[in-house]
Amino acid sequence: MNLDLRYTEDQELLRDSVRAMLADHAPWTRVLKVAESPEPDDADLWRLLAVETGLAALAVPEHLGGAGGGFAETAVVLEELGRACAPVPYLGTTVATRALLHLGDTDLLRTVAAGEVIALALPFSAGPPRDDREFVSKPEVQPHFVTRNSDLAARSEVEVTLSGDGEPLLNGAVHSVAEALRARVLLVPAGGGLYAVDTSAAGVRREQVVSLDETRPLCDVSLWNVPARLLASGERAAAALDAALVTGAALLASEQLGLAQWCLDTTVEHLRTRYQFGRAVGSFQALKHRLADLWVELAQARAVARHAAACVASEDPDARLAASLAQAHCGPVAVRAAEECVQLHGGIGFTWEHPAHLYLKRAKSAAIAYGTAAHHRTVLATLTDLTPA
Amino acid sequence: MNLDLRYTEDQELLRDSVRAMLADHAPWTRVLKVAESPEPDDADLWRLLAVETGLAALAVPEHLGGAGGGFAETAVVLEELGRACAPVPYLGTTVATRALLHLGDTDLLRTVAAGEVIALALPFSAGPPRDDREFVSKPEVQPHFVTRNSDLAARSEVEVTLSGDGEPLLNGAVHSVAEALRARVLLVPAGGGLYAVDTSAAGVRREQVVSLDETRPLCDVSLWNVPARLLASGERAAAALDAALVTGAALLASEQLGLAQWCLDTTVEHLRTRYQFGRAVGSFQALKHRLADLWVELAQARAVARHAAACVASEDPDARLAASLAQAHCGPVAVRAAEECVQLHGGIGFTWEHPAHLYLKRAKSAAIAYGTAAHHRTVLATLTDLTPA
Amino acid sequence: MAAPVTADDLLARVDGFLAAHDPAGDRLEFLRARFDAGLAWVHYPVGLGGIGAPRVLQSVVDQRFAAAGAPDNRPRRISIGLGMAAPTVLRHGTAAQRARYLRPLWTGEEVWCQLFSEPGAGSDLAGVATRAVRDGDGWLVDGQKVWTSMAHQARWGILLARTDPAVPKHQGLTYFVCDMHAPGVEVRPLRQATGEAEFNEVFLSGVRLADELRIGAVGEGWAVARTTLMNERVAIGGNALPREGGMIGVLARTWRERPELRTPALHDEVLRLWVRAEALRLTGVRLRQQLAAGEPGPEGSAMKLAFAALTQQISGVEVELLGAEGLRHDGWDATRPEEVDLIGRGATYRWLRAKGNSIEGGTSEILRNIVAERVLGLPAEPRTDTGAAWKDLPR
Amino acid sequence: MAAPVTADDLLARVDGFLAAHDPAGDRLEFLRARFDAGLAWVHYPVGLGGIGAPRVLQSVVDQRFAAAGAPDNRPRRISIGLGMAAPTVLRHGTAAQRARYLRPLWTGEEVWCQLFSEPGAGSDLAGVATRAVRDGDGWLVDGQKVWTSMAHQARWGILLARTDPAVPKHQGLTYFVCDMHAPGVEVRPLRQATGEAEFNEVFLSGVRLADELRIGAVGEGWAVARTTLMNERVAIGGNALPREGGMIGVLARTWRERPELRTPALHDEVLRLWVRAEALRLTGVRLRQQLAAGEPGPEGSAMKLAFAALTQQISGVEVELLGAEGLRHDGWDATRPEEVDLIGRGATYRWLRAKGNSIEGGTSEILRNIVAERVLGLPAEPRTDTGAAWKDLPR
Repeated sequence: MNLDLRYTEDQELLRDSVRAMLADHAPWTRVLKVAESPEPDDADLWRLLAVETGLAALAVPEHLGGAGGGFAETAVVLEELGRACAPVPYLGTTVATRALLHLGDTDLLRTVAAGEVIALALPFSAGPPRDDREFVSKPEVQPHFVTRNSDLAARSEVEVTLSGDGEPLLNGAVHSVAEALRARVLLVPAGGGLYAVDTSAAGVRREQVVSLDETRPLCDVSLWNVPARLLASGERAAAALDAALVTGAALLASEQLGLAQWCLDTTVEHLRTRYQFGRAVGSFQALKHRLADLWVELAQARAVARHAAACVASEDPDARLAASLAQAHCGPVAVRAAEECVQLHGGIGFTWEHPAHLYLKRAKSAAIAYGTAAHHRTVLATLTDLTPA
Repeated sequence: MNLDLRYTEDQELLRDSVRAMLADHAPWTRVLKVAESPEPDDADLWRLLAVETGLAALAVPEHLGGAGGGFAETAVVLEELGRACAPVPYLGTTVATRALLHLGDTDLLRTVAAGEVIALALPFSAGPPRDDREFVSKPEVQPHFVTRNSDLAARSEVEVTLSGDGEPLLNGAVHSVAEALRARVLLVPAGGGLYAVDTSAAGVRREQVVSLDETRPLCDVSLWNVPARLLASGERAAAALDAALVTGAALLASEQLGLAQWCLDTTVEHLRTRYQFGRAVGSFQALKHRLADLWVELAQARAVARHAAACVASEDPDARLAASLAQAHCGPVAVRAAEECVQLHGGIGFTWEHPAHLYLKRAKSAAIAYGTAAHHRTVLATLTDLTPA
Repeated sequence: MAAPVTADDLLARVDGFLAAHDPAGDRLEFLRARFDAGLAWVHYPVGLGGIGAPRVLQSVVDQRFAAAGAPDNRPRRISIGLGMAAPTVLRHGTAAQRARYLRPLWTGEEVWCQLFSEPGAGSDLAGVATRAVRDGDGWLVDGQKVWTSMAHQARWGILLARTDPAVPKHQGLTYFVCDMHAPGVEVRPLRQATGEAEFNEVFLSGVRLADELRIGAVGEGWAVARTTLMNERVAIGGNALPREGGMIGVLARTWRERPELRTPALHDEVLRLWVRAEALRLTGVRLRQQLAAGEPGPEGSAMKLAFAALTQQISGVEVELLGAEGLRHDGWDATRPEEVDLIGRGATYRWLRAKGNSIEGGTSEILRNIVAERVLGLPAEPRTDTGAAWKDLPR
Repeated sequence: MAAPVTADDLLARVDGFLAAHDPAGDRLEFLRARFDAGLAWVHYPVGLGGIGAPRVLQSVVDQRFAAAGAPDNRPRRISIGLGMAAPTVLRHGTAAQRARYLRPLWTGEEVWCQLFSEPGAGSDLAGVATRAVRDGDGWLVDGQKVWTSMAHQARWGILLARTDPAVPKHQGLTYFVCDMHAPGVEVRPLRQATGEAEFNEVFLSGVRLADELRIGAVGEGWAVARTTLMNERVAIGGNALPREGGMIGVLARTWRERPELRTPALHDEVLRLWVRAEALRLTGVRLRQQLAAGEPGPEGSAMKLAFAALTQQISGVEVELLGAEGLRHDGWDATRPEEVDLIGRGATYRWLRAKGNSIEGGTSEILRNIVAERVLGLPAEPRTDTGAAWKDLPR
């Protein structure tokens, strides 16, 4: 029996309102300004999404102050944020929310509902492992899972010690963390446990790094004797972390879908109105066929992204496979859409003053986020018993 | 310092004469007839090439009755044979010749010069190993190298026993051998040695198999107490076998190049003369761009094939890499060219009465012959020290 | 007008019908009775095999009959009749034509074929050259058609012919039902790259057709043909396949069950294909959910485009994975299969037959044009062939 | 006419020159003297920096000068002058123009830029809208040019302008040398996706050009421009790179030296790219051998097409291979590089900059048209823009 992969009427209404909101408050000219500025994101837009409309807490139950929606609705919002290339920490907060729901941490869920940003302190490139036991059962894969990059990995250990009065203290660093610069709370995996850290505490340092995608700048986090609250340890922590990363991979696909759709729509519009050789450039068959092929990929990306969102929303056992399938397919599709957008705009698409490069960089960055397509294919190899040679 | 990758004037003259000969004696209608017939190949055409013009012994020294040419010239002939999809055992005899030259076996080289077919008794899919020590140093890779297909492999062992008077006798079978049905002599690898078998001897059986490429049908060879002559053993045999397979992979690229060129030329000609929608179909930009891309691949295939031929002709130490590069590139290019030929001819290209399917099947078969592109990439990984993860 | 028929109404009718008719009885009688009971294609009008029910409820009826072990009309064998001829006759035919053709078409008593494509008019269907000339109260038809599956078994063919070469090509066409038993109709098998002959060439030499065989007005043939083609395009395989249900399943099984064939380089390629196959399968699932909800999307064309490319690549990788075995084939006999089975035969057959998937039923190139113009709204190319008289076009 | 100059003749001349001129002396003096000695571009005529020697012998001369530690004219910095302006001035310029421009062009004293592309005329270069209007004995130029590298350093620009909008577009063009110091010439940096500004926009507002600055006849601009473009297309990088000499070398080294980054799925992708890179390298070797033998092939377009696609894919895989590191960048400063270095900076820069490779100097789409029509001989598309007056074309 198949999950419903269509959009509900409510979801279409949600989409319309979010799209209208973003059209007013996040035109690409503003997105570019934010990306160029030292600001980590668009604070006004976040306030609108998180505080005024409560969309950032869609998945938080109503009795905790959330909207009591689900991740299928969150996915629709992400589609529109991707389409607008919006610089807000929505995805990361959603991922953190997933971990908190898993742990049933009502305090922090209320914090999310209050419109605060919460971030998982892992490199943005960290994807879900092959199975949820990997964290606990295979510590040796942890470094790989956290990052395949050795010198960065060396800067990515967090140790747990106990203070005089037995309170846990965190020391160490995590590199390339996304959507954490404005976070009120960081969820830090350390010593086999998962800890909550208040970023206002002394000893917490976040250094913004020059990022490929400046609409979602990364930071390197360092912690010196930072008091932390243990949320969970052992298998429970691992499972929460796993659920969060599966959710990240699954829902990122919707953001990628929206981004790719914008690239296709914008390119089509350009080719309809751009004239060369006395013809609309969009009447040249070679370009028509390339865009038709891209549309075919997109039609599939939509089905795959909807399936991943539905699996996460219903906590379907197929969720891990659906999430890896989504990243294996949608990541490359978004990159290709952005690349075609640049190429088919010709010179103008290569300039800083045209939005195409914002989408190009975000698409490539998203193709690494929560694991590359290559990583997810190896995950699928395990899940489908298509073992290596 | 680079080898010369151009064609010499003599080679161009050779090409013209071979092409003219094939135009007269091997039009595609005849090729199709031969492919449909129970005949393994075109005996008349072979007589013309091997006996009357001596082209089959191009690489055999003159004092042994050969033409005293080289493998660079052989490659030019193979280009034309590929272009004509000619059903003659030219490639296999060339490969066998390479082994005989390595061993300096004047008797059998004279046999080649006399226009006889000599074939290496290995499955057509067998490619050169990662290095010339693999045969002797890694017997365990032998089955893999001979074939990755277990049930066929089970039918592919040849054992050596000694007759009463100490003469070696061969027993066993080799499957999927190409260009051997008309062979006068088989070169059989067995028990770490290389043996010559006269196919007129009792106990030699060759069973023609229904082949994907009926212009080069395979046979399963079985040997019952067949007297054989030991040509070489140990490292010397391995080196001869290795040289032969490297040569096969290298020169097959020229056949693939010629085949691909025919597919491109024929498709272009069709699109220039086929009208739909009141236009020559070749004026539709999407098709033009696909053929332009194909031509770009072909231009590279020519450089790669010429390089491989030049390396083999000059016994350059780069030959193994050049051969694997050639198969990694030219095999897929030929398949793609044939596939585009079928597709862009539309329905007619899918019919039995059009030559396209002959080229399609030969291209796919050739993409497996002497190792698939995937096999050769693994060879290249070793040669370039790009080791697996 | 009556309240819309519900699934329960239909199930009640089916059960009533089954109570009155023995599924184990005479096959043809049963099917004729089912037609007359309006349970053949339930969305058709009363009297023509239906009861004007929503189309989406058809599967409910079919499943109930199947569950009862009732005989079906072997839909794949008569797919051209069901998928193309019937909707056209229903929409453009006269009352008499509907009454005459639809019942034996649905029961399978009369097989139909399609006489559209010609050697000179493939993608450019409106360019057909087969002439139909007034001959007293009827027509004389001369020409050649090609890619006609089932022609050798067909009783009728839907025929697109040119009745006026002096007007622009879309205006000079007329649509006929061709009597395949008429004198002058010659059917020759057309052998394809696989060696088989699924299709035929049909030669029409002075074939006389009564005017009652004309569908739609003279010169209206293109409009009628569009109905036929529209239905060809929406027709997508019955139920969604399960995961690995298609050709990818064969490749995946081979990979799992024959470790000796595996090479590292092919592993990622198999995974990439698995991803694409599953993505396409889910696209089909979503499309069917939309159709069932009465919101047909344009994804049908996406399905056909992607399916053709995917089957070609999966089978191509399978052949290489098999290595030496991929050099061997399972036979070139000129058989005449009634149904294409991409799973039943060997890898080399699959690979060859799949080449036809991007040509038959609209080439992938034509489909891309359609997607670009009708879905994406990109402008058409400058046309040079729509204004002039057909006879003056270069060809 | 004299016997053809041999390599030995040239080497003798160079040695003689070096005996008379100290390579360690004043750079400019040395270069001017080399030009006057006919050892600048030896295939140019006597008096214009050459001695009418075969072009293929140039490398012999350059290598000898380099071996002697002589200064060169920094060819990459003045590549537009050397590659496009000079051949055009030589072929279409007057004696006075050749005498005036070629020497300081070659020595690098005067940098040149290209004023061809416009916002509304990219691929369709013959559609340029910049107007040049007769003004007494000179011309008044108004318009906007774009993608002009080195404009901010250039003394001269080769300018394509419309002198007659009332005739078909190819007939109304005239070719000028634009004085970049003239009043009304405004150069603005044009920032690109990498953050840098390699290129400029050039605004021409009432720029007055003397008629002596016109190259070729009025209305003959397209023919002159074709000479310029022809030379742009044949220009392919100096010497062949060694194996792994290009971008693939960076990827291969990363793979070899940082095992922690390796993933099985990317291994075969790296190998596929290595194969394509080596195939392209050998194609370049073969092409250069043909050019050296005076048999130029059309492979130049193949090289540019394949190079653009390959650099884009190699850098794309490199970024993914780097994982988290691929999410970080090495700076968005709006610098003004004089030369593009795809190797010098980080992977993300390489990947972004390579996107320009399929756009600049003829988009890959235009190159495919050229290959299809000029190499393969496929028919042109129906043109709707060549007959009508330029001013009446839709835009």
